[in-house]
Amino acid sequence: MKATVYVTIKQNVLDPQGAAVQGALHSLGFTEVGKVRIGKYMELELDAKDRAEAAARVKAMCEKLLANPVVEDYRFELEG
Amino acid sequence: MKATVYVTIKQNVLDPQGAAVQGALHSLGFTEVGKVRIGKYMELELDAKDRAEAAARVKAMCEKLLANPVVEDYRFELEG
Amino acid sequence: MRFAVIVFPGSNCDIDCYKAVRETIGQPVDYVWHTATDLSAYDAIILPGGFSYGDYLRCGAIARFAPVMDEVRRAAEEGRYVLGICNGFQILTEAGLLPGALLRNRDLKFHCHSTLLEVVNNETPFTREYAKGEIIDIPIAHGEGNYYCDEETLARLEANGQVVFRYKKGENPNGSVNDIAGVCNERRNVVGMMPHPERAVSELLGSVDGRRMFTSVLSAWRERHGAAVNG
Amino acid sequence: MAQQLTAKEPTAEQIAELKIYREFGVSDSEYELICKYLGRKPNYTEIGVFSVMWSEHCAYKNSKPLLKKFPVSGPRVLMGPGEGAGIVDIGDNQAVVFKIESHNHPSAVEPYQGAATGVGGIIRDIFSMGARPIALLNSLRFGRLEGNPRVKYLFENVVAGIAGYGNCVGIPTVGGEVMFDESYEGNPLVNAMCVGLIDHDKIQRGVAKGVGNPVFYVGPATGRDGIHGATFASVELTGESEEKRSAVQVGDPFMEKLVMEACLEAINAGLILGIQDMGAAGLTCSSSEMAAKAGNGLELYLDEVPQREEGMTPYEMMLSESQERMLFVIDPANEEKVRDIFARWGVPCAKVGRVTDDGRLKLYHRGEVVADMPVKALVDDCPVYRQRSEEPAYYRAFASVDTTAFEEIKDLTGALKKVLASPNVASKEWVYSQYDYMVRTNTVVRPGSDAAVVQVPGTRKALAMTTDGNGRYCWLDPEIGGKIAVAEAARNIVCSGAEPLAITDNLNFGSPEKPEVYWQLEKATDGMAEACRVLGTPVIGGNVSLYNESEKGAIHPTPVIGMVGLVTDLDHITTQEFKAEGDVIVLVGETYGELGGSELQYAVLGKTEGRPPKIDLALEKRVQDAVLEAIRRGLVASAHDLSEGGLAVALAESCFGRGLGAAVNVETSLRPDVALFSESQSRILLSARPEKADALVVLLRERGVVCSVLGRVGGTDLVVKVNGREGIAAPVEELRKVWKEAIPCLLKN
Ligand SMILES: Nc1ncnc2c1ncn2[C@@H]1O[C@H](COP(=O)(O)OP(=O)(O)O)[C@@H](O)[C@H]1O
Ligand SMILES: [Mg+2]
Repeated sequence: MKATVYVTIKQNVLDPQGAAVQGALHSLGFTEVGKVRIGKYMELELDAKDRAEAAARVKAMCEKLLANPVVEDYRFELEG
Repeated sequence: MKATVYVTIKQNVLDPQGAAVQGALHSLGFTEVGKVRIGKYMELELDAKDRAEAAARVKAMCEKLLANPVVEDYRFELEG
Repeated sequence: MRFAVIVFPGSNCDIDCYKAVRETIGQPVDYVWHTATDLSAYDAIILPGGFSYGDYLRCGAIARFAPVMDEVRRAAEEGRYVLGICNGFQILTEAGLLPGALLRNRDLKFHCHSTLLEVVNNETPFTREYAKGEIIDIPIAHGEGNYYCDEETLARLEANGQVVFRYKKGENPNGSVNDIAGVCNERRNVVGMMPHPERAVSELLGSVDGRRMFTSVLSAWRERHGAAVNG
Repeated sequence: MAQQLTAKEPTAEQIAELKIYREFGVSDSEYELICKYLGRKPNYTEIGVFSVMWSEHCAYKNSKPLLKKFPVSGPRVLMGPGEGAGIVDIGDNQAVVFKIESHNHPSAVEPYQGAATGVGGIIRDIFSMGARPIALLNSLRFGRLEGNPRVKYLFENVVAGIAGYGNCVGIPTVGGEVMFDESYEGNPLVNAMCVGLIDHDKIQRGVAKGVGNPVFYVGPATGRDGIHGATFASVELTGESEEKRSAVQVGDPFMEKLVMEACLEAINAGLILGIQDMGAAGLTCSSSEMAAKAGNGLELYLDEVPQREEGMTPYEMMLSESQERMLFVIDPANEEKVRDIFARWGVPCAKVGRVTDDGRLKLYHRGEVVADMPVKALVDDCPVYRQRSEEPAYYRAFASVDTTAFEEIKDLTGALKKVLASPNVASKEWVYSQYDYMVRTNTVVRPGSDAAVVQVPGTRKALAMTTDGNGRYCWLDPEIGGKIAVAEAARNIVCSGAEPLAITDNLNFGSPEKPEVYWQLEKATDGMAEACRVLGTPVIGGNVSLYNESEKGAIHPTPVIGMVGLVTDLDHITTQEFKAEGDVIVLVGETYGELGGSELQYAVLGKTEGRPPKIDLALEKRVQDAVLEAIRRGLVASAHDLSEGGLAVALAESCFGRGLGAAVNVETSLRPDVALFSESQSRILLSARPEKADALVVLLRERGVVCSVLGRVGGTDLVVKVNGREGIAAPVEELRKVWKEAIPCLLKN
């Protein structure tokens, strides 16, 4: 099975990286770009059979390690 | 319009972050986790009407700035 | 011989490079702002360490688009000397002036300490006063110094003698391929390295092994411009 | 007064009736006072502003009477407490500026960002004085590392946050300390210190000078982050704190670097009349303090405040603690020039207000006055509390403990290894190798010695700096602990070849509303004040962090001392490691059977009890003066103060630097284990070239200081005999390995 995890910075938390990329895109002439938010994207190969159980495990991984709940949100998809 | 860009480290490039996360997951008891690859996930708000044109522009952004072709691959989606 | 130290927003070793040039070889040196569009007055250009644009997105990814970079490219093409140290090295790879890329350190941590380097190629303008195979003591301070290039490129670099410095065997601090610490272009006038020679220019700082990078380039320049030239 | 803008905000009447002010930490009697100063009931914005200005963090309402005890002046002090940072003269029209600040509670919730923004805040305190920051230090406390994943997580991320911020701004982090003890579990301490250099004529103050002058805001836009951080710092951490996550701010060190360079450029061009950073309580604190110091008023036009989010209310804008922002006042004639400088650095800059003469802080929003408060009431009129003080029972009980009454430890080499492997004593290289301690190429003594030394560019002078504080000693006896903290800092400074100048301090304590905690505060500050007086190191600034509590109770009382000393000539710089074979090893000071609060007690016997080592400050001063004189006369090859782990550890650490061994014999009437691990104060381990050893001993004795020749540097083993009988014997490399690998090893498992 494969899990794809998306970790994004919470809406009202400052994203300096996103701001810097937005600035760079503007100065390159991509002035149509508004807000940019940068997060993480992870692909995990899983040795699992049961989908529901895998989902519970991945959720636990996100909460324990993959996302920092103080400043980040996460969501994930399971495949295969 | 909104563009979502995914930037991942190329398959044959060693990904130190992915390896570290895999190790950490294992030591937390998530031993079912195989390979982990970590990339970036970016959300760009776009002030654009024409979808095809927007796609061309985002492609250009990726090639110029958002991804480093030496070590990274990218793909993106448009929405709205 | 005239030196330029390029200042990007977020550069923080600019002063150190400036001081090192003044103190080791006493040549004229200017800070040049990232928006400059003319570097024709300079014989050597140093891209200093630091965190240009916060190193956001990727190290050097945003800085490579600074207006001054067109001029750095031109200088490189004209055979003038370009040295990128740490963040400067990262910028040169992002700009395509040097091959490869710099990934996060293998253990994902920033490392600041002395390292021992092997001088692999002493036939660049920046290394001609070192002996081939000499071990020198130059500090590092980086979080993303893990040099990577694909196998083909690596083979070419090794075959062409483009590997300038290697971390001493067994002491690779960041996981770089073939222990690479610094590389040059084919023409050898552009050198990039993660270690900081400008931090190893006096006994007080703990090492003088970086001085010869600066004396080397001065002697290279003098040779090229005829021994009569003073500057 | 204009009515509130959003339906969600309660009215002034509701605030009164429902006692909503209590949620802001404002007591009933304080609320009454606020109504009196306003002549009416405060609205939501006003109660918010008052609550942060009257929090412990901003108003020192519980600690003011204690701080009054500190000596704050001296011949070299150019500016004492009260401004962003204190300033001390170092000659040649130059001065050193320094300050320490805590970020304990934010770091407990979000260690990386909490620590990072702590560093950012202290840097702004320094450059807002007009000084160029030249070095950073920190002082950290965590729970026990062993088998505690949360502690490891906090430790790793705090260190990464400090590194991430300081490295990016490009200010070397040159020193600090880290200690681990159960009492900090759940409430770690993260204190950051910054040191800067300034020319006398460039000193800035945070004053809103000149009625009619414009007030400028620089830095990134204000967001909803960190609202109520100051209040958050003034309450106990509870399980709920995890939920108070809106109080967490994210740092942008890149922006800080730009703001710093732009501000310093504007200051050096003489364009700024008064400047202050927006730290705790953001716009509220900076605007009202600047107005108060000038005896003026201030108007703010909140619509002009750069905003990161839509629909922000006056309350949110005033209380936001978004980072990297500064407030300053200029002469209107210079507006163009100032705007140019900030534009060149790419830093947003907005005119947000005006200096007035009515002594009021008035806020305008969407064409209406939304708050109108007397500045003096905000800044100066917060009530001050003298809390009830009570000697704790544990303290009384410990009076009868004999700290040497334990079964004799025969395996002294084994005990040394245990102590060296204790994370309190073990090498902190894992920590400081993540800090760029070399950037700007002035760091002449790197982390790893008693104090770091940073050269003053272009001169033969240098500054030595250190942070010190031992919570165990302070818990056992806060008065003695307070003295020792100052004395140890000074000893570290002297050992590096510098003359102690002054201190900044961070009082990290539990809740002052607990009588035993208040007693600790009183006693610790008594001890610190006396030590500062005797050692001639005035307190030029500091910070108070109270309410450091977790479910398990208060932390150990932990005053942290940040001290800076002056090296008058680079030749005096001295480090702790033995330098050469054959050098003579001399111990300065006397050893008693004092193991209360020692590392041996903690790491080997597994307890902390009794009384800490005693300290005679006059003797301490004599020892320090004599050793500094010896160093300046060129008689000393290495100097290392004895602290945690006593003589045994000091000897081992002195061997580690160059891998040189030593053979010594200790003559003592104490039991060998007690003699080697006692933590008696006022002791320093010196080594000297053989031809200088006699002169060294003569000088020390002439100065009335006891010393004994212990042996010689040499070989590859550390061999310590006690009264001629073998005590410790081990290869230096073996000991070094234990010491060096302890922390990385603990983190791995
Ligand atoms: N948090 C830290 N940051 C930087 N350096 C540190 C830190 N903790 C310890 N160090 C360095 O490690 C060395 C040893 O620290 P410590 O054992 O506390 O020394 P001492 O007991 O002499 O004060 C010092 O040079 C100190 O500056
Ligand atoms: Mg010490």
